[in-house]
Amino acid sequence: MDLFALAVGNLTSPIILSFALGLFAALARSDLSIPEAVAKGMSIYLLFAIGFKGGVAVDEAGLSGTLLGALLGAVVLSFALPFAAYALLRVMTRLSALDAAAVAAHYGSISIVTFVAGTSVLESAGLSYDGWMVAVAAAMEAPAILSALWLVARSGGGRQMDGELMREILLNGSIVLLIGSFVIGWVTGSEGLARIESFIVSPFQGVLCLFLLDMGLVAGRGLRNARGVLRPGLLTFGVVMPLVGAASGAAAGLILGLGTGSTMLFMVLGASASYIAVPAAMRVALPEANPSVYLTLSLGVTFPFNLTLGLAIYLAVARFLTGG
Amino acid sequence: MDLFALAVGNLTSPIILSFALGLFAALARSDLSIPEAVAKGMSIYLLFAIGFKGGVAVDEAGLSGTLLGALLGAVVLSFALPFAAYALLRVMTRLSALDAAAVAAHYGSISIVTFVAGTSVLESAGLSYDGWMVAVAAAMEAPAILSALWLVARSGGGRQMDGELMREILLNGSIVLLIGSFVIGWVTGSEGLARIESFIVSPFQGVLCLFLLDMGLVAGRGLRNARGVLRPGLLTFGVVMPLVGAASGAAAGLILGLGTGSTMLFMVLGASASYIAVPAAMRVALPEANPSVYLTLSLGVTFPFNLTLGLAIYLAVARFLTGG
Amino acid sequence: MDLFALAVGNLTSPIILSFALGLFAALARSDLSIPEAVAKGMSIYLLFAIGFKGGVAVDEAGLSGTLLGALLGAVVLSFALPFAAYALLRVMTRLSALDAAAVAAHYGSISIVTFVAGTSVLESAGLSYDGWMVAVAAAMEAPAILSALWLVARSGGGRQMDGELMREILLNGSIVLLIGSFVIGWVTGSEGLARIESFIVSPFQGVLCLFLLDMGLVAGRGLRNARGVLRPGLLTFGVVMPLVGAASGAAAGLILGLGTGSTMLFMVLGASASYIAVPAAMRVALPEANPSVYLTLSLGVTFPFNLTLGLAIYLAVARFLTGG
Amino acid sequence: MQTHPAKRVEIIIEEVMEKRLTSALLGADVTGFTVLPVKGGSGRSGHWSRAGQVGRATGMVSVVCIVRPDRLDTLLEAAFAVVEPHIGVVSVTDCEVLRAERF
Amino acid sequence: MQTHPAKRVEIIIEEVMEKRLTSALLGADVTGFTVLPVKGGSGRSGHWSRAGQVGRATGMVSVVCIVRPDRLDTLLEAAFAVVEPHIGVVSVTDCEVLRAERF
Amino acid sequence: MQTHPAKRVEIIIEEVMEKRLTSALLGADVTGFTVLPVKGGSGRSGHWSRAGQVGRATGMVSVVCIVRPDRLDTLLEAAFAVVEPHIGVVSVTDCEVLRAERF
Ligand SMILES: Nc1ncnc2c1ncn2[C@@H]1O[C@H](COP(=O)(O)O)[C@@H](O)[C@H]1O
Ligand SMILES: Nc1ncnc2c1ncn2[C@@H]1O[C@H](COP(=O)(O)O)[C@@H](O)[C@H]1O
Ligand SMILES: Nc1ncnc2c1ncn2[C@@H]1O[C@H](COP(=O)(O)O)[C@@H](O)[C@H]1O
Ligand code: NA
Ligand code: NA
Ligand code: NA
Repeated sequence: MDLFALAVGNLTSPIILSFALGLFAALARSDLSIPEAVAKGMSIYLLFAIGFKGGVAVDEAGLSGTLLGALLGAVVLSFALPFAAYALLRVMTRLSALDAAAVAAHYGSISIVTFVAGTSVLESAGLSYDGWMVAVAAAMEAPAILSALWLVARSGGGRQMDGELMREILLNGSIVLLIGSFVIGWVTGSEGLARIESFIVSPFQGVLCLFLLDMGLVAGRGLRNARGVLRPGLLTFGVVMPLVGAASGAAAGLILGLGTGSTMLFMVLGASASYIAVPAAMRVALPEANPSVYLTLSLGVTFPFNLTLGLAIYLAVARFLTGG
Repeated sequence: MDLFALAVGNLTSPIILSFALGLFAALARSDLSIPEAVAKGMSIYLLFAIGFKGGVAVDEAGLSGTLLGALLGAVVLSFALPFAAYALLRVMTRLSALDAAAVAAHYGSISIVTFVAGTSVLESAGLSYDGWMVAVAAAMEAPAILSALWLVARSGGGRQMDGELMREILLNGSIVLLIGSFVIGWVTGSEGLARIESFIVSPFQGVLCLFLLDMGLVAGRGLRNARGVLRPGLLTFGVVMPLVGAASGAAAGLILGLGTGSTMLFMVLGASASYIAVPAAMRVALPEANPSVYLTLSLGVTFPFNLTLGLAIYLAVARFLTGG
Repeated sequence: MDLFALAVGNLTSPIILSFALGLFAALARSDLSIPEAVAKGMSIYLLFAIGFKGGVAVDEAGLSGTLLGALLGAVVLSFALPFAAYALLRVMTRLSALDAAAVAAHYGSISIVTFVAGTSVLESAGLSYDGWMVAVAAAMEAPAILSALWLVARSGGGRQMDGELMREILLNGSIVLLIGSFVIGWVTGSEGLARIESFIVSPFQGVLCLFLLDMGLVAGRGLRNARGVLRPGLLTFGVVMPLVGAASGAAAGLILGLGTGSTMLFMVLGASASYIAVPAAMRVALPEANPSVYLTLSLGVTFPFNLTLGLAIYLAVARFLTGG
Repeated sequence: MQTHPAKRVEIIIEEVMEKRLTSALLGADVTGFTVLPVKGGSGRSGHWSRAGQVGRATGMVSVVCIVRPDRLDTLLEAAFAVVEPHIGVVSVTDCEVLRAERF
Repeated sequence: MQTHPAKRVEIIIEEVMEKRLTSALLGADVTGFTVLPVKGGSGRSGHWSRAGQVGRATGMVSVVCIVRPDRLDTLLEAAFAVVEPHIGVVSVTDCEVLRAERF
Repeated sequence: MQTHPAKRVEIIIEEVMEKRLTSALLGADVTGFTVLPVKGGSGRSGHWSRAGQVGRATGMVSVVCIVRPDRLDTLLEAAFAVVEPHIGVVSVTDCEVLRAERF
């Protein structure tokens, strides 16, 4: 019953409860809302902090040979998962090929907040992870988009990937900030950390609470506006696909011989679905795909599932597999 | 001269001086201004922090039987104070029935920043208070609006209260966030607090300073634009009514047998006037009432009075009455 | 090689690297951006914190007679530097008299972020400085504008300085906030500081990092849009003029007999160029001057130069001159 | 390029009334509109600015709505019912649109 | 519905000039206007964006002003005096308004 | 005052397409335009609001562009090429401008 206790402990953490509060407020049509600029500010803070801390950890622990393998595994996973998602969607739902490909791109990519929540769970459990896992996360952001565009092109639709879009995807703000602060953390090391620790370490969990409050609000508003969209087939997909992704992440972790913490995070990356970078790319590249399908699924179904149950499951499985 | 020393000590706190700086800057027509999004972000932070800490305090101290009584007293007070305010206004000023009712609604409701400043004064004085006073504060936000609408309806004006407006008032952002974070704090207890303490406790006073700087700016701008409105009668009301409200709050505290801290906060709630929730409700329900009257009175007169002199008086009286 | 080590140490601080990251992201046309409201919020925080800490330092150390002399020196310097800048520009570049005067105003005034970065360097080096140097900084903001307008008037152009513009310049937000928080810090002293220390002291360096990230983004965008403007002559001016300003600042420091830290900061003030207050004043008073010249020069050339090399040089020179 | 006549309606209204207005529009089958933020303004009830405001009592928004000419009256009636007791400005301009089938 | 002819004047002007413009309008007895924020733009002096800006030197605002036709010239003269040496765009459109008594 | 006829084009388009649109405009030698932020809206693809959003997938912007009448077609063609497969509304209004030499 370890898993159960963990799930309950996780469910009653301030982080999850803040998300639930936001969800409740939006569904009850409260006018509670967080300004767009503040939400963006918090996301910049979280990306900077998680990247920086990852870099410092690498500076302290040194780079094991595993990093390159992990990056490679991440890219392969991000390329491959959309195919699994696409196949599942075509079987489980009646989405068009175009919509299915657009959704699939989200599941090959990742959600950095889910990753951050995963590191919180690890910390609570007293487990450590490799600092370079943030680089692995960054590496998984973009490849899935290419797979999705390929799937669309194959079925005769979509527009060609132009260089401009490619540049936009690879240099999108989240990737640049995450990698950039990772490098800064690595270069400045623990001395650098000491100077800004009381900014990026101490208040981190609190900012995460308010950010999740906001995500609950946005997800709740999305669910209200998209009631018609969420057929049972899609809902099921939104819960099954993360498990598939997590299983692939676990396989990658085992093959690479990662520790418990990093394996769990690899599962989280596999399981999570993008809700920032990929939707924006889809609006540009596949304008005919229905955004309320992919946004609702990613933010309204898979994100809450991962946050509430998924993380506990992935940790338990990672422990079991790695004997951690 | 205890009261005097307290007033001076209070007047030279960074919080009050920040408010004064904002007031000065606005009256001198400096272009200093805080972006709307940042101001809203700070208010969300303050509500979340004060609610959460209240909930944790309840978890630690347990719920005494007093809470229910206090909630009931709060609702009664919020319903009743608008009648006193309305009567005073009709006697002391030449406001129309409509404007008088709109102003009265503000004084039955509360200002959460004044409450927060009250808790700061208590902390400086080394006094504690019941954590559930934040729930009491939330309970006083809305009832006064109903009294005011009833007063208007009786004199033949106004619009009927529709279900939509009722929902808006009861689920307005401040109430939902305050109650929500109170519940989160209660559920997660001191373990939850430990995780986010360096976000919601340590920087609290500093954020309050910047927030009061902003309130000074907004109040100063309001005073400049509403010079014509503030006749002597209204000005006097803006200082007398808080004393009436504080007296009622003191009575409630004594009847319920509250301690010094909670009695003082009850006085603060009675004395303070809303400047967020009630004005918005008045724009919807009583569009013909003049907003510059009630906004200027609440934010430009009563708020500064409470902040500078009121809090010191209420603390002294609460100490005297409860022997604390 | 002390200077070299210092420069390298400075170059690999999180602060500088954050600026470099922003610069890189903008030049690579990443869509990374910090919302305007958040950037303004951070600048308000930095001004409030630096002013407050300066005031507390004065309360603790007492006011030496030097302050008045330093203020006087600051005003003289701010009046005088534009003439030097104007002469250099007319010799080194082909800017019109109008554009040259507009640029000159920026170099007589100051950049408060450069000042803040200077205090960081001092702290890292374990050196202290007089708290009232923030008042000296404030005193240097405005006089340079008058010199520039006089230069333009002499050459027959420009508009007359009206009272309204004068008021705007003297009461501009940065000056009011800096002086205001300085006074608050002075009045409340170390007792006041204790209450808000974990807001204005601990997270300061971290906020500075994100603010410099933003400045890098803005500077990079400016450089991209103003490629045509930056002729070699102008570029050289952007590096030479800070050295002239720093030399004047050093002279002022020596004449006034300031310590190493304050002398270094006086050099920083002389060397730095305004990018907030003066550009706005120039838009109003000299609308025909080309803003991309002065903005690019100040933010895109001189600011990075000061940040990366300048500060290290000024510290070394200040140490040498004062024997500190 | 081929364009088609349409009407551009701009409704400047209090932020607190935004949801009521858009519900009324949707209720009248006007499903296309765009809401722009407003920074400040001036009118018979004086000058105002959103700078530093936390409450919603003093803000306005601008709702822009492009409709086929024959839908104008329905729109104006729906809007008027909401705006009537409130402050707010309704203006209508003739315009031409691309892709008329969207309106 | 009954509408009345009016003029919609849109003045896109530098943020630093906003207060001067609105004072000039109020001075010319034009008391109704609404100020919209602007995110960015492009003109002869190049491209700009407010993203991440702290200073006010590069921003613009859009001032929308609906007036009775016979007040147009007063308004334009007041506006022109402010805009003249500065960058900025003034455009006038014919429109129809509800509740003419408000203008 | 002396005014000159011109066209006011308003293009409401997805934020993700903003840069592509303005590049197309600049490419067609339309160098003057102003971008306004948008708070929310509604259309055939439903209701949306920017409140609390971090991503850019759901936002729109409004690009206002004032041109000489003879430049209108070039502008519309450039804009249409970008807008065509995307959601977005293009409207054109007749207007009068001061200082025609600027356009
Ligand atoms: N003639 C007008 N043109 C543009 N906006 C106006 C006009 N009159 C009023 N407004 C806007 O509507 C708000 C309320 O107007 P009022 O009810 O006259 O105080 C003002 O603050 C402006 O934002
Ligand atoms: N033709 C135009 N249409 C719309 N806005 C314009 C136009 N021309 C200039 N602007 C705006 O005015 C600003 C300054 O223009 P300019 O003085 O030409 O650089 C630009 O950045 C735009 O925001
Ligand atoms: N008729 C209209 N008038 C004004 N804005 C519109 C109109 N139709 C659509 N929009 C805007 O364009 C967005 C997308 O429209 P749609 O493609 O119909 O969903 C909407 O959310 C609105 O912001
Ligand atoms: Na994934
Ligand atoms: Na009250
Ligand atoms: Na200088």
